[in-house]
Amino acid sequence: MLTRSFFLKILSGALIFGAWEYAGRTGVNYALPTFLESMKALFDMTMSGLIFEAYADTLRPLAVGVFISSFIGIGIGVWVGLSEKFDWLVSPIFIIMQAAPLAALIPLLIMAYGIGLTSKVFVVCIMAMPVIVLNTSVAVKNTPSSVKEMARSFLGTEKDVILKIIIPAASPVIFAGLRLGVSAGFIGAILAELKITPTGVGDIISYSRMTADYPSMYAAIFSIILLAVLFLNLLEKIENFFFKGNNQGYIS
Amino acid sequence: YADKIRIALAETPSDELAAFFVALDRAKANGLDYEWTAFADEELAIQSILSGQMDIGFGTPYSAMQKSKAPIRIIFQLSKLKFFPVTTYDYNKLEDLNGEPILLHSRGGGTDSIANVIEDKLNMKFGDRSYISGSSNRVAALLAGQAKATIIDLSNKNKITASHGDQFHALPMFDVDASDEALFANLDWIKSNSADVDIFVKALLSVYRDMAKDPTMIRKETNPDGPIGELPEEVLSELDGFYADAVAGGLYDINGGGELAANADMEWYHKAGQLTGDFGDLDINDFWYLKPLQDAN
Amino acid sequence: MYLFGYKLPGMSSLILWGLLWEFLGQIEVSFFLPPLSAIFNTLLEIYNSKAFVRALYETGYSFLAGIFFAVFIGIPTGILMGKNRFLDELLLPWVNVFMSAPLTALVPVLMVLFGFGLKSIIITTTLFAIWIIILNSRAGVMQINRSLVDMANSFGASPIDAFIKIYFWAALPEILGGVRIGFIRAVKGVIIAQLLISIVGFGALFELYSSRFLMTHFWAVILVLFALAFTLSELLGMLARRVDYYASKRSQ
Amino acid sequence: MSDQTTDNAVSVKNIYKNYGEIEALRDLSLDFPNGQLTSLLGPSGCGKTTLLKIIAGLLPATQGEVFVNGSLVTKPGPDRAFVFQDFALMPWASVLRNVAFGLELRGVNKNEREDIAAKYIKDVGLVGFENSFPHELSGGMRQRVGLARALSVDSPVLLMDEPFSAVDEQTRRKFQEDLLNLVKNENKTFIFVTHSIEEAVYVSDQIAILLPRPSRVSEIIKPKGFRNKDVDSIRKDREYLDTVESIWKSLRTYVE
Amino acid sequence: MSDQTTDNAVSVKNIYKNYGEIEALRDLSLDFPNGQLTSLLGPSGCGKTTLLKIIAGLLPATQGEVFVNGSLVTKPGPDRAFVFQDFALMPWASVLRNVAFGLELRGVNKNEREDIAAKYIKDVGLVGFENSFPHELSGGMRQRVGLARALSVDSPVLLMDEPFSAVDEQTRRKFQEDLLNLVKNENKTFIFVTHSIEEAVYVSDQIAILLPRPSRVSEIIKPKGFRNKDVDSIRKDREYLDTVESIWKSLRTYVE
Ligand SMILES: Nc1ncnc2c1ncn2[C@@H]1O[C@H](COP(=O)(O)OP(=O)(O)OP(=O)(O)O)[C@@H](O)[C@H]1O
Ligand SMILES: Nc1ncnc2c1ncn2[C@@H]1O[C@H](COP(=O)(O)OP(=O)(O)OP(=O)(O)O)[C@@H](O)[C@H]1O
Ligand SMILES: [Mg+2]
Ligand SMILES: [Mg+2]
Repeated sequence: MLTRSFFLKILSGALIFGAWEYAGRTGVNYALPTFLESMKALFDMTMSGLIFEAYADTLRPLAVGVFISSFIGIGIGVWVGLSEKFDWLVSPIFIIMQAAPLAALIPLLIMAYGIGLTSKVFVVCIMAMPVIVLNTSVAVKNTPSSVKEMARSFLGTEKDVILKIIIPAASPVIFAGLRLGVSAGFIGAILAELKITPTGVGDIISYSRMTADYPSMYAAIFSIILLAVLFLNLLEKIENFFFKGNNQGYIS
Repeated sequence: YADKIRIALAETPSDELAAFFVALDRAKANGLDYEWTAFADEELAIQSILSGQMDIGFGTPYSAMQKSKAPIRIIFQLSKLKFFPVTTYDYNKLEDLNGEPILLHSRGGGTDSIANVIEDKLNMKFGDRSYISGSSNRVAALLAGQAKATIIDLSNKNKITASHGDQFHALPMFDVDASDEALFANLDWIKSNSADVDIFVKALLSVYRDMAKDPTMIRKETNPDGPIGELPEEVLSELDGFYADAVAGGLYDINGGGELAANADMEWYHKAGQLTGDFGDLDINDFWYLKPLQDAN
Repeated sequence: MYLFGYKLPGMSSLILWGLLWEFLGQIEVSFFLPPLSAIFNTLLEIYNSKAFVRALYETGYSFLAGIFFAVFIGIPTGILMGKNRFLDELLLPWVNVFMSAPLTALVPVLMVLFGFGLKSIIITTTLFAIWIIILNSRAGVMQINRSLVDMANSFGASPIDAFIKIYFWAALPEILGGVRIGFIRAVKGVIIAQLLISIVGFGALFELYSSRFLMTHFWAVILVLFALAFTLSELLGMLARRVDYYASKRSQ
Repeated sequence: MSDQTTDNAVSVKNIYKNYGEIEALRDLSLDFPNGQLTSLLGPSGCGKTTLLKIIAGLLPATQGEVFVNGSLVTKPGPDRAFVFQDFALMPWASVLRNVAFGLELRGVNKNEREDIAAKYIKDVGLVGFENSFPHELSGGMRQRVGLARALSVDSPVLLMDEPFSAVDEQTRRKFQEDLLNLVKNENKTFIFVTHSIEEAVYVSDQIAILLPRPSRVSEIIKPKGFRNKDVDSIRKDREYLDTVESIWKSLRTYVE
Repeated sequence: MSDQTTDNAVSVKNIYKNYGEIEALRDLSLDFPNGQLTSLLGPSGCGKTTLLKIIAGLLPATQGEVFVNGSLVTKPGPDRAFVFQDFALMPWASVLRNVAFGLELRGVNKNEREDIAAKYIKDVGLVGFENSFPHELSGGMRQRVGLARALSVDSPVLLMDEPFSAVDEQTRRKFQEDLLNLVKNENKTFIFVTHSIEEAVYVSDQIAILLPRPSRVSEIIKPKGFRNKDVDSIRKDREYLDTVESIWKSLRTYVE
């Protein structure tokens, strides 16, 4: 029922935005603009084209980083899930990457890769990759063995088994990791813009915070969240499209 | 009986805050009860004052004061905007940087405003501005060859010219009297806690004056069990040098800024674009609350 | 991973990486990377200093509290979402929102709501860990064999029973995978929270050491954190291996 | 509904069941007399499992009602136990825990339920495998675990979905005997899905023959007397063979 | 090994198989003549599936060797196709894709393999369900998907693990006929696990009776002639019934 879920979304949205508006109006905090003020700022930015310019800058490292992390991340994750040796060797690296406070490493990155696109792509990858790798490897290890056996008996090559059995069977969990990875990538892109060189949306956020233009700051944050959510929904659509049978629906 | 006053620091306690903590200890001896919280950056400290979660903050909240219309006032200038253009030997004066890329702290921040004022005064224009927060990070970028010119603070300038004087030098700069860090609070709170504020301001003034005579008193008077005393030996051993440089470089105003600083600030931050509107319309009383300082002097 | 018939513990590959590090440190590739031995010396110097002990306590406390909430809210929420269409439709968009929101940007709002103290730090830690736990639990539940659910129902399982005895166990491999990654993320989360909200604990040490370029101190703290992340991850890994025997035997 | 007599342990009234486009059951009505064994025979995919699940209260009917001992079925109850076609074992639990699981859910304490489970494990011939896990068992052994679990809760009505499909003939015979003993001595009601006409004829009090999807009952046959005959000679018994043959013929006509 | 004659499509030599403590097969040897259908009959859990998987190259034997057409088996090969006891369908793939999967893995292009798959889907009576997913099918229908998949790759040797256990008698008869046609016209070799003595007697060229675990072959029976008899009257055929009975008797003695 598309209409019901749509209705629920609207309803819960209205509730949360209402609460935001209310909190903004009561003035508990000077730094919290109301929902409507923020939306107006967003509207202004859209009309002036500022937001598009900003995203033109932000999306580049984001897209490159997310693309790299998804493919390499799933690749490494599958490998880690399949090979005990490789697991032993590299998973500590990803655990470290996952746990490392990235902000502290940014100076190092700047030393190594300068202040341009490469560093930013790196930040996005460092953020996005570990969760993709770790989740993928768990899912791969848990692939039902009887289906794997079936594929082997029908002469599936190693590659067939991976591409046609393991990945589809693991896809629900891989996608859960992918979603987190992608959203971490969004965070990484903004972090890179805040910490390395302020460009794009990160620049709007930091500059408007500096100048206490809080509606613009929240508008920028809102827009990136919106974008991320849209992207994640797209990801879910892709998952459902490719692995429809995996979706048995809800239990109750 | 007053509650503990809650102080919002804009950075973690380190050598630059040693004098401040010495003053706090003196104030405590005079009956001021306090607790402090270190925030990630100035904006958060400002926000915490705006929202009333903290009492006294650390920073230069000019645009916040103008924009939010909250009754926030500065009561003491803690340090001046003493920043220095440091470049490779490719450049010998500020004008040489015309059209050249430069590395700054953050857009709209202190070094950015310095760059704006330099452009304004010398009628020039920097090239691309890149931003890396933290003077030490900019030094690292400089050393790594990622940039040729930047603006950094006094202690980092001294360090790099001492260690890599063959590669980098500081360009001559005009004097700046505007504030880098100042103490501010909500006006209502100041008025209702005037006794505490007075103790605090007096303690700060006394430390600044003693320090001007003998910079090593900071190290001597630092409480070994306090937040500064706990710093690693590597940092503590640099305290004397830091304060000697700072006093020599005029980083601290022994009168706590006051009207002089207020006017310098308004002019500076207006020029730098953080204060908007007509300069003639700016009113010192919208930004500073001078009474505690006047009383203390 | 086996070597000459001996089972190598999961973390032992770190020795290899450690040697590589020591080597890179000794040949001084960058002053950011001091030799591991120097870092250990520093660690021995500082580990019983007052500042370090306090930081350890503050960090440990917020960390444990943070993951406690992440686990005990995240797992049930994820299971319920996988099970109940209504809840899922209601919550999933918001899970996506929070997941993709740059947490850095949400922190100001948290501070407005919960103040600058420990509470906000704990909540931020929870926010870092909880989404992967929710999503993985949800993914795990959605692929449960329906017959098992029918079976439990046919024997009159109460909702609580079904929850504890079927859903939880059937999805356990995925849940554990999520918890493991959640824990690792929480290590990062607690530091970021300590850096963003009020600078305390290890966050403060980080800030101090990195801004002063005390690289051996800096890495010593990072090592402690990694050790924390590893220990937790290995403990959970051991648990996960105990369920491995059935993870891949689940028929669809 | 007051017109329910207690003669029928289970009574299915005008059940319809659609899965989206697919119409599985259409207007199916059937009574299951108390203390008797009723078999459902019908082509694969006709809706036998569906019907059983509706009776169990696991699946809502699109339309129609089911009564168990006179009361309307809306959800599973302790009066019915289910043997699943795909066994539905918990892969994380040992054979012992799997068998005891029904009792565990009914709150029987650990010692007691494990004693009961041990007895049924013995009955289905899995002694020695108490601590094995399902993936270490063969297909037939798994099926027997599911069977033992359903028997151990001692419900008056047993819904069995092809319970012997994976066990060997010998074991199957033994189970059939056990079943008949339960019918005779404990007055249990069985609803039994099978594909074996022979088995149906041998064990049933009545056999309901279902039509292909959308399914309803086409015929009810009441074989009798074979149960008391010698197990070994029955394979050649004329009357028995005739009954099997006639059912076979009638099934063939439906399935074109 | 040169002593392999091509008369035997598959030949199993002194196989042992232990699962940890459990000894499943002990010194089992058996030949499967080319173009014939051999049934394996034996108590549940005796190791039939294990043997089939070893022949398929899916499981290593603890000791012993298997030859297919004279060459040693070390891994699965295009000469063998497997019908799994637990169906082993891919839940994320439609019926059509599941059936075509064996061909997909052999690199047959999409149109062609879907045509072939469609033919076998029709053969197993699943027309109309091409785009359904496994969780939307009944047990017997799932089994038929697995069957169609194995048939569609057209291997000379078919390993079938209780392939008809979940389908109705009618369908089963049809499949048996189809099987026999394949044996006759296409000279395929079948290794067939079943629990139905009747089925084994009807379809087999030879029946190997396995002992309980640790298993080996106790007896080989070669029924003959029943295949050509009328399907309908065979149920009452004396000779047929005698053969069934004798196997039944001998099975009983082993299983005490
Ligand atoms: N979840 C489902 N979604 C859609 N269709 C379903 C679902 N479950 C069953 N069906 C359809 O309902 C019909 C009846 O299924 P059911 O499982 O009741 O058959 P059955 O008589 O038990 O068959 P079998 O003897 O093969 O087990 C089948 O055609 C099947 O495709
Ligand atoms: N993975 C395993 N681990 C341990 N034991 C196993 C495993 N697989 C099978 N076994 C044991 O090996 C024996 C033979 O199993 P197998 O599946 O080959 O039996 P089967 O003859 O196919 O039985 P059925 O007719 O019930 O399917 C059983 O006793 C079983 O417990
Ligand atoms: Mg069924
Ligand atoms: Mg088997």
